[in-house]
Amino acid sequence: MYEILIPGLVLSGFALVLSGGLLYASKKFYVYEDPRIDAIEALLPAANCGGCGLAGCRAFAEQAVKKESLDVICPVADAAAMSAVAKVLGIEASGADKNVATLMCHGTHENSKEALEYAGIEDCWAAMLVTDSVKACAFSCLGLASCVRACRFDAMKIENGIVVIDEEKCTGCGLCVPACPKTLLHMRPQTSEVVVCCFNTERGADARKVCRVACIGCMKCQKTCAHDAIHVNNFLAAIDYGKCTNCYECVDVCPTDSIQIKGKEVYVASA
Amino acid sequence: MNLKENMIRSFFTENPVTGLLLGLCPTLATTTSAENGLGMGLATTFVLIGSNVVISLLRKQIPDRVRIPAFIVIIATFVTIVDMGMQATMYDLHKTLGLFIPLIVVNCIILGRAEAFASKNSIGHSFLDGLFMGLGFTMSLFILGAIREVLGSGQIFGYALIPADWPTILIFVLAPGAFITLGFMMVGMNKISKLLEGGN
Amino acid sequence: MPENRPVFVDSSPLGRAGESTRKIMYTVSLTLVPALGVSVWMFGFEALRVLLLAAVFCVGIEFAAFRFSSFKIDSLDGSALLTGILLAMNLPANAPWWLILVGSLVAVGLGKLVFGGLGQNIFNPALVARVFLLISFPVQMTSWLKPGAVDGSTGATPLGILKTEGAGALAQTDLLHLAVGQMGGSLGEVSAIALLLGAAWLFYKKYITWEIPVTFMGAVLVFSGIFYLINPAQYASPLFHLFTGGVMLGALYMATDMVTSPLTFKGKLIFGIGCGFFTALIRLFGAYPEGVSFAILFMNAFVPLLDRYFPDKKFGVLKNE
Amino acid sequence: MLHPLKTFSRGGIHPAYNKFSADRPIEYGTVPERLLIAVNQHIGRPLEVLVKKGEEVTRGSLLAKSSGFVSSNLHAPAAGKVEKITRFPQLGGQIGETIIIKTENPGQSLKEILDSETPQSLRLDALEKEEILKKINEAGLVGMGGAGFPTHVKLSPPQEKPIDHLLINGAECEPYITCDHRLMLERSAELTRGMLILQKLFGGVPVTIGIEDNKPDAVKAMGEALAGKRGLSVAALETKYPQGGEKQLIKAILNREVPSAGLPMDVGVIVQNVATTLAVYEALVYNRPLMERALTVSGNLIKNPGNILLPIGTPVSFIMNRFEIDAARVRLLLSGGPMMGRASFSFESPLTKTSSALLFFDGDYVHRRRENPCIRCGSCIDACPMGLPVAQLTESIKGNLIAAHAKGDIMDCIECGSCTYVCPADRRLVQWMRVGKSIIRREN
Repeated sequence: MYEILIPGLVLSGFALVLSGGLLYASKKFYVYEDPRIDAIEALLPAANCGGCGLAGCRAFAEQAVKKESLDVICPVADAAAMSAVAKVLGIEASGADKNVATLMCHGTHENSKEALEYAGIEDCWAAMLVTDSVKACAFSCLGLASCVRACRFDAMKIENGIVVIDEEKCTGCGLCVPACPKTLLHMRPQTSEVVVCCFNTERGADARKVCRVACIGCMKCQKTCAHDAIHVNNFLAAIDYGKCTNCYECVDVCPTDSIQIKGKEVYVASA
Repeated sequence: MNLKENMIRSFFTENPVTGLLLGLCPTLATTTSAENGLGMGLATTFVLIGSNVVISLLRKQIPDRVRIPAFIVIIATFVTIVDMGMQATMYDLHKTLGLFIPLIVVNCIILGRAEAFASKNSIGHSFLDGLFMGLGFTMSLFILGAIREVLGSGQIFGYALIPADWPTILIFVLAPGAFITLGFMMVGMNKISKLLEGGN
Repeated sequence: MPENRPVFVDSSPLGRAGESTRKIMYTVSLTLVPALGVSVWMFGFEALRVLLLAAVFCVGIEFAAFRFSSFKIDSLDGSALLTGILLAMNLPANAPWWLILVGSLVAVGLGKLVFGGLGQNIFNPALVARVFLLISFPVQMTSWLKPGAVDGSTGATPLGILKTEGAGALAQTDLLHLAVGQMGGSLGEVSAIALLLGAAWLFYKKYITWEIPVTFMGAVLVFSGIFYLINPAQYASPLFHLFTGGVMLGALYMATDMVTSPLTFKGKLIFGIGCGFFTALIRLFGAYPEGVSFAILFMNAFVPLLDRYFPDKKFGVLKNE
Repeated sequence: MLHPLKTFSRGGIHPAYNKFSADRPIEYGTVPERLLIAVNQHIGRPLEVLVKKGEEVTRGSLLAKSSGFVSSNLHAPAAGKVEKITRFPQLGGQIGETIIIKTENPGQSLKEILDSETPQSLRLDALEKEEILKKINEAGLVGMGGAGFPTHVKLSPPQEKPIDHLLINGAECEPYITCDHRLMLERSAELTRGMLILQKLFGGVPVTIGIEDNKPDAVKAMGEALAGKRGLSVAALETKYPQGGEKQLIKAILNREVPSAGLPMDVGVIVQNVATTLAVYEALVYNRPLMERALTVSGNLIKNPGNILLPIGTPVSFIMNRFEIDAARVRLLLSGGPMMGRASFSFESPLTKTSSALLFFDGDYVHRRRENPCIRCGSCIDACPMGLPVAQLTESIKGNLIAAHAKGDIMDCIECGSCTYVCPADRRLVQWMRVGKSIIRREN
């Protein structure tokens, strides 16, 4: 009986003394921490595997809060968990004001023929070092996937020569925007469905020559719009997403189909 | 989380050995035969279930800041029970596993599940988590041990599979063999996990 | 714009020197022919059988791996053939077929493909296989055919004799015989002269540079020489160490393997010295009679570090900076 | 030669030189129907266009004005009328603002024009330093070897960087190109005077012209022309690419190493191209802005390769007519040499101040093999004249993991292309280095 009683008592005594020490330490060394760190840590897999390159899940959460961004992602957690983390950070505005990346080009292989035989490195920036104009249109999406590699959420892919964005997966982080050497990507509110899919500022005839769906600056959309939401500058239409009401009038009048409706359903139908 | 998903997770995608790479010390050291692997796995399973249940039971009482010492005390208790129990009932196996039984105390997988699961979930769920994680661990150790035993000594559970004068691949009962086999097991498990995820 | 356009765009330079991976691999393979010839002369048909089996197995395994997986790499770039030949050179002439098959699987599969194929492997594939086999099948890997023996009788290598019976038993061995290749051993270990002959062509083609072979052999000579000077009765002479076992093969063909050797000048020197030092260490004090393969594999592991911490001098960077 | 030829210490390659046009004298070209003058032909601040559509211009009138110190004027090479100002494909593959001039006297020979211009007497000892620089600036001179850096900027080093040696770059190490070779042969006297002007600019420092020894006639001609001129000398260099790289040339002739991330002026040296030196002479003696340049027309498609003097802004198609090149067979048009030149995608692209050669190739020359795995053979590192660990650097660029300490190394790359040239695995090493440089520039 004593065999178990004595270690028990000794341990209890230790527990009392040491817990006093812990109590003292917790008061003395108390540091305020952003509550979001705990919130994020709770969302992480708690495997503390170090796969992100940081010392465990806590360190990951701390860095994410400190930088207010997700430039490192957890390779273990799934996309849902990561977007939950993004939500805690306030990077991804949920629901109505969610921004999504949008490509201002529809120069697919059929629309803008590839004029040159580019045999260089598969990277948009590398191609830009060689020539401004791999496709017939010098403004077109090159389809060499620099933005796809910049996307941390697997929301982009190259299809038929241009990048296609999965707006469900897109968290609106904006990392892809500076990755495009042609500055063809911008962020738009997901609720705003009408997009000018062109970036060609050449004169209408020249633009039409190089791409079937180029904006030719015909002004029809500007005249049609009842909400003053679309303007043509430099032979290129631009939509003010603040004013656009998704009435689709401009989409109907556009002679080259360069104004398109974006959103998942429409894309699947046209693909 | 339903039972089936939980099982798939513990056995394949988040298998302690091949998915999370936790508890590699006993994994590599004790799997020279199928029997050793099985014994080690089951001992760990028992500790895992016990500690998961108790920690889940006390999760509201244990203050967050001192949870680690508390967990360790609970885990150490169960390890001592297993150690004594095995010594009493399976003396031979206990002798071959040796130091690795007491070392279960510091096995990452146990503290890992306590931290990641039991301290946040109900008793029932924690019990199942402990059970499945433990069985996943056991499965990995058993497969690893079996492969190494077959290739390295031409036996399974001590029964000879090939004639005695045939050569066996000695390296598999040595430490490098454990790493090589584990590597290939991870390839296989990842493939299965991918298939299962795709199937869902 | 006119119809005709220069449609090809790429960044310069547009020309190429005309080297290719394939050319390098086949050239290295060809330079091994003299050494193989000596082996066939010594061990007869058995040597040819080992060589053919190893080459066919290695190429076949790599071909199959590419055929049935998503790897998109040229399976006939010659690297598998070279691995096969080097593996054969590391096997005894009486190696059974299944030993060669296991060795090929380990060399190509474990030594190369699991790392991601050509260029990604850390360790020399042929040596990985040799060490794997040596540890797994010590009996089969250390029964050597006697040179010139038609009856298939086996004997020990000079190094084996040295390990078991001491330096005194070597009194009658003639260095010239060792250099030509009249001794027991694996296919590629026998003839130092034939190996040097083949390597001369590689030096000429600049596929290998002097740093690693010279420092490797130099280190073996120096370290075994120190002990020979201390006690010639117990330790064999440095030249004996140089001409026996795998030092020549290792220094000229294994340690200089492009993929698994350092890229920088200082890195190569340290790599070579390390290989030589560990070879001598294992031979003199280790449990195994031969240490070349262990030494090279050991140093292989340091290659990334050597490359990183002993970079070449850059243009415009002063020494004291 | 008794003593070994001078060269740089490490790296370098020996490509096939293919200097087919080495024995062809420089022809005088004619004025084409239209001149397409790219507005920005230099490195530095963009120019301010002075002319409008429909405006009449004469030879030498200012088309665009420099907008800052690091910038360079642009002049009309022939009289005519501005047809339009538009975006147009350039020889470098880029699309840029271009002034299109419909010329007054198409077909007029350049020889006729140049002969009509009379030299003014120039007394070297009476010239002021500022006056020389001002004239060079006004003439719109840029480095004509390919970089296009404004010459007056290069010739105005800051006070704390004293210059004690001038080098004239006559190495011409790029395959195919022979225009500088011909200039050194045919105009060695004028080149010598150009060198004297530059020497005067820096208070009589020694001036050395470095020439690769695959041009023995040029070495001889320059040696004769420079004989008796104090401080002027010729250095024969080993034929090795990239001997004409600024840093390599300095190392070869003076055995000085330009520090990493530094400029030649950090070791007290300024390097000028042969053509630029001649342009300096013309700017001072003829008051002539940079309006025409000599270039080599060659390639594997051309039956009679040659060297020709043409007004800047001449479209490629005009040259193709003159050299009877079948447009249908041309797959690759290179501006500059095959090692560092740039591919262009339009036959209408115009010559610029920096176009030292136009090379026409068919499909056979085009290299299309894909990248194979690196076998760590180290050829790239051995070939790199800058001693960079090319294989590792490109891997880190590919993985988008450029370590902080590697950035300096990547920026030190001179883009000579030796690494790609020697790579047995067909890896596009220098191309990746360029990508890495662009990434680093973007980050800064």
